[in-house]
Amino acid sequence: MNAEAETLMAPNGLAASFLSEEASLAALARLEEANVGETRLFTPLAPERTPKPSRLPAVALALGLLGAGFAFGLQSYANVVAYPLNIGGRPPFSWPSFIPIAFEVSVLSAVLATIIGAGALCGFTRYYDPVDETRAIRDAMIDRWVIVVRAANSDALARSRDIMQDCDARVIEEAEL
Amino acid sequence: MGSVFRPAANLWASLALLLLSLTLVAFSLLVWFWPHGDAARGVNWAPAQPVPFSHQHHVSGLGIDCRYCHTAVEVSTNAGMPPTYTCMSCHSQIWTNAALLEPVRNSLKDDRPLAWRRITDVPDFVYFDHSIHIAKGVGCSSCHGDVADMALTYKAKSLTMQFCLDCHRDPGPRLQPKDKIYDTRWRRDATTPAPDVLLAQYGVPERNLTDCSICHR
Amino acid sequence: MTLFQARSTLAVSADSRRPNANDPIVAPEQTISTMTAKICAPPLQERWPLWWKLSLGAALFLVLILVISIGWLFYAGIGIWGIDWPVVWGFAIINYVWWIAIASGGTFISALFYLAEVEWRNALNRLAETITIFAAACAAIYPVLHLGRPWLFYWLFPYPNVMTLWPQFRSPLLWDFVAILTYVVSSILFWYFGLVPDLATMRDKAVAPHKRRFYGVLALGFRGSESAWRYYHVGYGLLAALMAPLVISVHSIVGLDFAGAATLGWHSTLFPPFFVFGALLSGFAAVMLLAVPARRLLGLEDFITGRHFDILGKLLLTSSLCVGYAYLMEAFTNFYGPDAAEKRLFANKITGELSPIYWATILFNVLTPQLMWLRRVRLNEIFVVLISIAVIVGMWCERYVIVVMSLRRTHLPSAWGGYTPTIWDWLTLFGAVGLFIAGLLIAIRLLPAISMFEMREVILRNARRDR
Amino acid sequence: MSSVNAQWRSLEELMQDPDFVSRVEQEFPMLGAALSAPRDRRQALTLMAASLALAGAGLSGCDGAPEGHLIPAVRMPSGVVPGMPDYYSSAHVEGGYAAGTVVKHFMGRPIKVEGNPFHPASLGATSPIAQAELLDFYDPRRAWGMTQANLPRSRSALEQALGEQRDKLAATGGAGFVILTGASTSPTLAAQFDALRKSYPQIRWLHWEAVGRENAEKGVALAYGGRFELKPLLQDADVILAIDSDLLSAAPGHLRLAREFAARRNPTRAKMNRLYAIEATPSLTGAVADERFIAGPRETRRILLALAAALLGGAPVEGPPWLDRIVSDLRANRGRAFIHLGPDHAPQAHALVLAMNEALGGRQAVYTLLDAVTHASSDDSLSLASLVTDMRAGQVSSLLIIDSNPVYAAPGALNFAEALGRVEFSLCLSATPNETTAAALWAAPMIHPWEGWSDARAFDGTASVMQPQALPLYQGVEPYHVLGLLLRPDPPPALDLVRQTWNDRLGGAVGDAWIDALAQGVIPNSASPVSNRPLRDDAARAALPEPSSAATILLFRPDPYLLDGRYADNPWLQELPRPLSKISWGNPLLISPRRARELSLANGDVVRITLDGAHVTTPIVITPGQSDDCVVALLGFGRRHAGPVGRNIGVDFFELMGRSCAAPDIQKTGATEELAGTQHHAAMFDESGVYARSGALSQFLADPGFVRRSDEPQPSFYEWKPEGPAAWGMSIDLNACIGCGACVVACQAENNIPVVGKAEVLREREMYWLRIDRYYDGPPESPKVNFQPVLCMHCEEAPCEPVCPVGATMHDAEGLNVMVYNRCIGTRFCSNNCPYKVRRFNYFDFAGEERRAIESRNPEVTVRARGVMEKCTFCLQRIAAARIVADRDGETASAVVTACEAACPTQAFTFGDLAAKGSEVAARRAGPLSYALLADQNTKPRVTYEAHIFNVDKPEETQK
Repeated sequence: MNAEAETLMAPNGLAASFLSEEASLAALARLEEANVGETRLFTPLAPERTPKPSRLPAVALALGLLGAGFAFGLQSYANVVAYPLNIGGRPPFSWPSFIPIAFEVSVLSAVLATIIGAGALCGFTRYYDPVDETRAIRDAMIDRWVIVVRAANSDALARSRDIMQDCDARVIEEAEL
Repeated sequence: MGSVFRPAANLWASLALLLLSLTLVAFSLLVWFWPHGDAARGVNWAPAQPVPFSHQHHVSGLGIDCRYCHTAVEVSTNAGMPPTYTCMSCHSQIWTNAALLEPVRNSLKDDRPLAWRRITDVPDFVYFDHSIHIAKGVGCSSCHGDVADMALTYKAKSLTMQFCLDCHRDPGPRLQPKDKIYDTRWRRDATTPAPDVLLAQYGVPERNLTDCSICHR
Repeated sequence: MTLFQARSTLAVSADSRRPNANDPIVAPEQTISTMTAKICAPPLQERWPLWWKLSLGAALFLVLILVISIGWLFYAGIGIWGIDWPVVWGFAIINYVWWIAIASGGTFISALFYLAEVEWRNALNRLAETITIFAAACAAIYPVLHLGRPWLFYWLFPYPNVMTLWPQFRSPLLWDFVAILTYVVSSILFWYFGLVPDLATMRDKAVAPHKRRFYGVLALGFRGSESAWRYYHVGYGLLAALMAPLVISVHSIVGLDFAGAATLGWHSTLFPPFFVFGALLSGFAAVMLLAVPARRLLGLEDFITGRHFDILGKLLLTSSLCVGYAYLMEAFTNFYGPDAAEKRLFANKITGELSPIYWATILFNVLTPQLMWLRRVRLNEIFVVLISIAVIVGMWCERYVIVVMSLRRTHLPSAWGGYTPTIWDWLTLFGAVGLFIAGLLIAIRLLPAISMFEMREVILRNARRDR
Repeated sequence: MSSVNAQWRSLEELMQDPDFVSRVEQEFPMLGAALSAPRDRRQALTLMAASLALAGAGLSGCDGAPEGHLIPAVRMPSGVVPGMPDYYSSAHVEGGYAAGTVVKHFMGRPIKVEGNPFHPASLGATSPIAQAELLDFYDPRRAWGMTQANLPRSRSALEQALGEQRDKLAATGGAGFVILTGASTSPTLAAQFDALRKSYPQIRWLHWEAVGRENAEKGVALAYGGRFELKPLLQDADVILAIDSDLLSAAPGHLRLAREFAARRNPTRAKMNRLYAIEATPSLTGAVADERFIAGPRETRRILLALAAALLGGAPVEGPPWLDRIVSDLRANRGRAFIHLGPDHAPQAHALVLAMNEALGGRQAVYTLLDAVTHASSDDSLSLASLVTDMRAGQVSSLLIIDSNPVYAAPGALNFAEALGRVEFSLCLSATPNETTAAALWAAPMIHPWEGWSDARAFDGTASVMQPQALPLYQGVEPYHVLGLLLRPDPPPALDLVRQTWNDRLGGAVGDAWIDALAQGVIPNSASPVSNRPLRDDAARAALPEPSSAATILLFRPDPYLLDGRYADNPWLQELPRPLSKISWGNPLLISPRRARELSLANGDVVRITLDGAHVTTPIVITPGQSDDCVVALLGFGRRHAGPVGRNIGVDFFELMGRSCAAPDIQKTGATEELAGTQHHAAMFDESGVYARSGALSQFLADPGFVRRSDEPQPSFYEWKPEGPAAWGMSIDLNACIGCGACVVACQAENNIPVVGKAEVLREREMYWLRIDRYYDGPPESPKVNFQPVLCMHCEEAPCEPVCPVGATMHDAEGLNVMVYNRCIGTRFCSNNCPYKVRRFNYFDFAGEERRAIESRNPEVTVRARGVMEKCTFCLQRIAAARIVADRDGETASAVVTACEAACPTQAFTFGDLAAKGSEVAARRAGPLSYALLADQNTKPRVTYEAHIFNVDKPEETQK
């Protein structure tokens, strides 16, 4: 960030990196109770604390069943309605032989649903975020736990800086968010 | 240092995703619908012929029956193309020195056959028999269109497998009364007997007309 | 750096790095920082040593051969292969089944053991999944090459057409087509999804702008925010839960390609599980085989340790016992069953002119792996490599026995025939091997060889346990 | 039509080109290299195509019209309906004897040969060779020109040269002028010879066949003192003894004889006759015999003497133990017993056998004597040997060779080529260039029999007029024209000569009689009269010549399909597997299992046979059921100067002919050669019972259904009912099948089945839709043989169908297992899943590479592309035609006859509608002998077999 930018707009946020998850969580807790503003935590691995239940599995299941139904329906339609042919004397509606494809298609659609769903929820393709401008964030995916605070006001900004220091943050830097 | 990407990157990414999904949709629609269109099948295609023969003039104008030239249509797989001799049976009397007919006269003179461009064709692995269709009440126009109205003969139907099957699956409504088989202008109207009546009349066989072996050998 | 160390260690003090039974899953001195640094180093390296360049060159040469033989195949027709009458299936099918089985290893390790929440798997799943996608890619080539009129393969898709025709959904080949499609697509997505956090790490580790941008694009803007992690976690677990049954079904269906036919030697309900066993065996063998050089050449001794070899060895042994059971049952059902022709065929398998291939199968797939009972063998990299190779060759022989030897002896003696592969058969086989190796080499050149974010979990968990 | 026009034009253009012939010649030297290359035949056929291109742009351009054009005729020939076939009668002549045929045309192009039901020697059946005649007609190698000393000359030059000969003849009265031609029954030709003799008393002619029947003829002469024809009447023969006999495969009228024989073979339909065979090497006759005994030449002589002693009286001669049973059987069936001796035995032996037949009192009942049908040479003293002596002595100044190839087919000892060099004027007429045309001074292309008028007589004398099937494709000259030129400068056209011959019978002008004769293909009651000439007393007294005392005797037999090599250029006949060895594209030396063991030889080992200094090297094939006293050489291969197809294929054994009867020296060379066999497994023993089922008559009488006892009915998930108006099915009578292979070639011709060539046969990729499986049963030394034609079984629950991922094969309503070629993507799963392995795959573009004149293909059948599976369709095109006629004209469908059924001389095939009332096929299916192949597979095949019953009391008796 160059000097002009510095002077142009006052920094309204803080990014601080911690050495351990415990430290970061402690800091986070205090920040929240101090209610300094919106806080975000960035971690190099999935956080330990148990994730809240998600609707994603339900969606995947639904699409899986949908895919299965579609596949089975298509096969039945093709053999019974569209062009019934005498294949080795087998009945047109040979449902047992329709099952494998139905299963595979259901798995495929469930997988696609999961990827798209999870991708969307994880914010994939969100290539730019203001926090990227901070130096600290660049360690988040390596070995640091990074907390980013969007302070409500300059006073909150100051308070959060203190909290961070107490929780022995390694790096504390200001940022516009 | 700063961020890897500019803020605009998010917009570009979304656009890229959008474009990708759109192309996918467009492609599938193309695969689905294009082959069914006339363009893909060269419908209305009317190539230049050695002689610009007009069915309109000969059939509508002079009222010559299809069978006068296409002699074999009732007895053979082929309808039969008229030998030069047939043309000359009239044109030795009339239009005897019309420039248009030069190729015909030469053909007879040098004993070289005329080479007409084929317009209505099915692949070699399809075995179509004219006689049985005529015998069972399928009129010329069903596949050749309103030839009597063609100044220059053009391809009137798609002749896809689907086209054949549409009729083989449900011949009734497409059958024509015996006396109208060669009338390419014929349309179903109030006076036309009901499909099942015609089916019975022609005794369209109970055999399964959608069997592959009906057309493919 | 690492690479050059790795090379020197190979030369000088291999002992310190020799696998040991009571190795921890990851060396205690490793912290998440050192680990990340070590794993990220090779891909970010500017210049790679000679061994990599040479082997890539060799692999690409094989790929060239593959391209040429495919070109000639399409031009001249599949008559250039050794297939004849009645042996109308040959190398294409053998190789296909062989590759798809090798591919399975990755999915088993990364999906099944993820669900089982075993720690050691975190060091191997990246390698295993990479093996999976390239092996699956090789496998996917053959069904198309196998066709008499390959340019019409799209007729296997159910798409609306002017012939108003649909695929014949009763055919196991069609099931197989769909299964492979699903498997390849899902494997690639699973692999990539698992890569995203590490790509983010690479992006942030990288210094050169073009590398940051390269990994940045691939990382899809993942920055490890808490919410992102949460959904990522759910998604990954879900994928794992889908992949596990998928891989089982894929190999059952490959088995049905044969069992679904009335052909002698194929028509057996044993086949689906039999093929899953075979897939396990060759899958584990492949992972084990490649774990050794990866560990040595990329200096991953701290992460792929004796424990891993110990466990993999036991797995290999188990699956080889399963396969052995299948062989036993095949023999039993043949002689217990009523079909004289089946008996005649099996007798020919074990005593006929091609019986060496059958016995090679038994030797490589059942007997050799028994050495894994010995811990010393499990921990000896030389043995591990040799046994894995033996198994992989043995599995190829098994497919040769199933495909060729069964078709040679059909119901009617008058239709019995022989089979002699041509040079083109062999070239298409080796060419694909080149494709596989080239893929792996390029992958390790660009991507972290070990899933770092999952490694971090292990390291931290260990750290906590120590405290 | 137009393309045919184009062809003539381009040909005439070519003929102007002086070095055209040498260009054609150049095509062939390349062949040696081509043939040794891996994909040899494929290249060979391409070369053939190259010469084809030389022969006429029309052919290589194939469909004649530019793509996507309609080319109507300028004047439509009357009677030709575009798109519908026409049929014209003709005849196939073999060794002079005619068998009537009907040629099927499309738009004036011959596409298929059928038998002529009105003709006594055909009865509607054809031999494989007659079917293959089609390819000879279209053979591009017929496009060559007159040559003098192998340099191209014009037609007028030849006529001038013949004019000089005419003057010479007039001067010399014919002295020193010899005409050499094959055996002939043509009255018109005879008339022309007589005319020549009238003008030039000294002129001589010789009817000579490389593999002829003069032994039999001389034998008859010995026995009855005159030229007569022996006509067996097998339908009334209860006991037949065949000694080294070719009764069912090559004897005059063999098609009819096979029919009569087979009519008495199925115990469910007739009282079985009994056939004993005594032979040195297995023949078709021996293969179908109830009891077959192996005897080498020496032993056979002793057997003949013993038989004679037993039947004609005289000092008893010690014969083999089993002979007594035969003798008593013959005696017991006096008047209904018949003995037939093969053409390789000496005249005296034939005379002896004729005497025995008289003694058995079967004359008029089981055989009759007719006035001779074939023509005699100008004088009895004249033989090929004497001719060659005369040629050497310079007593032959002019030699006219018509349709004969002595330079190749004369016994090597005679060295005919060298003698030919001594002849001042020699002219050889031949359809295609061959060894003799190359050696003769003058050579001229002869028209194909389908291109001109002629006539020929059947084995019983019934005459047929052979009409042209097409205008000459190439510049052939008619033999009649050449002979005519020897009489006068402006000879009458052949049509007039033929008319003249039949003037009195049919009337000179074109009348109904003439038309009918052409339409029917036979001239009513023209058979030769039955002779009452009594047996000469000394018939039986002639001493039988001592056969060689050598340990191993080298026997010569004609190849069943190439005969004396005249068909070596015919790909269909080259590739057709030989009935017993199942080997195509070659003639390995036949050797008995024990001999092979002694010489430690395996199939394909190459040996060097030396006889009087002459030697050949040849691979061997071990032949179960052959005598240890002999090795057998098949003639007709190893053509040095043939087309791309036949040249250098196999070994020329004529080289060793006519040498002393010393034992040939057989040395293993250590080399081996792959034999292009189509049945790849080592001969199967004792397994065949399951597949080609057989049993003894006694078993049948005790328990008619015994062959089926083993198959218990199988339950099925699916009960499939044919909903269509017809339910097509076929029943194959294994009692009738003699394995001749006519059905295979007929199928090939009808269904455009490509030839794949030796290299691909070696790769096991032959394309036959219908194959004849040969099973051996019993000890290798003397096994029982079972033939079994196998084609698509059209299973009601076809295993091939459910496994096809694109539904390229499925059932139609009439129960046909249909294959839609254009839907096939070539996964080949159907073939895996077919228990009968009747599906064939186009590994290469076989049909395309064949480059066979497209005019010769059947336009009613799709020509299959590369990468496509194909198989028998029950001749769907014929079914469809009948179906359309029935639906269109409201008649009931005329009986559909498949190509194999039509060609089969013994009516082993019965095809028809199982649902129809009183259908023959349904009846046969219901018969006690009927069984399904691989019934345990429960595929419900629409093809069933009738088990093979041997007329013996104990099953093992058939194995001697």
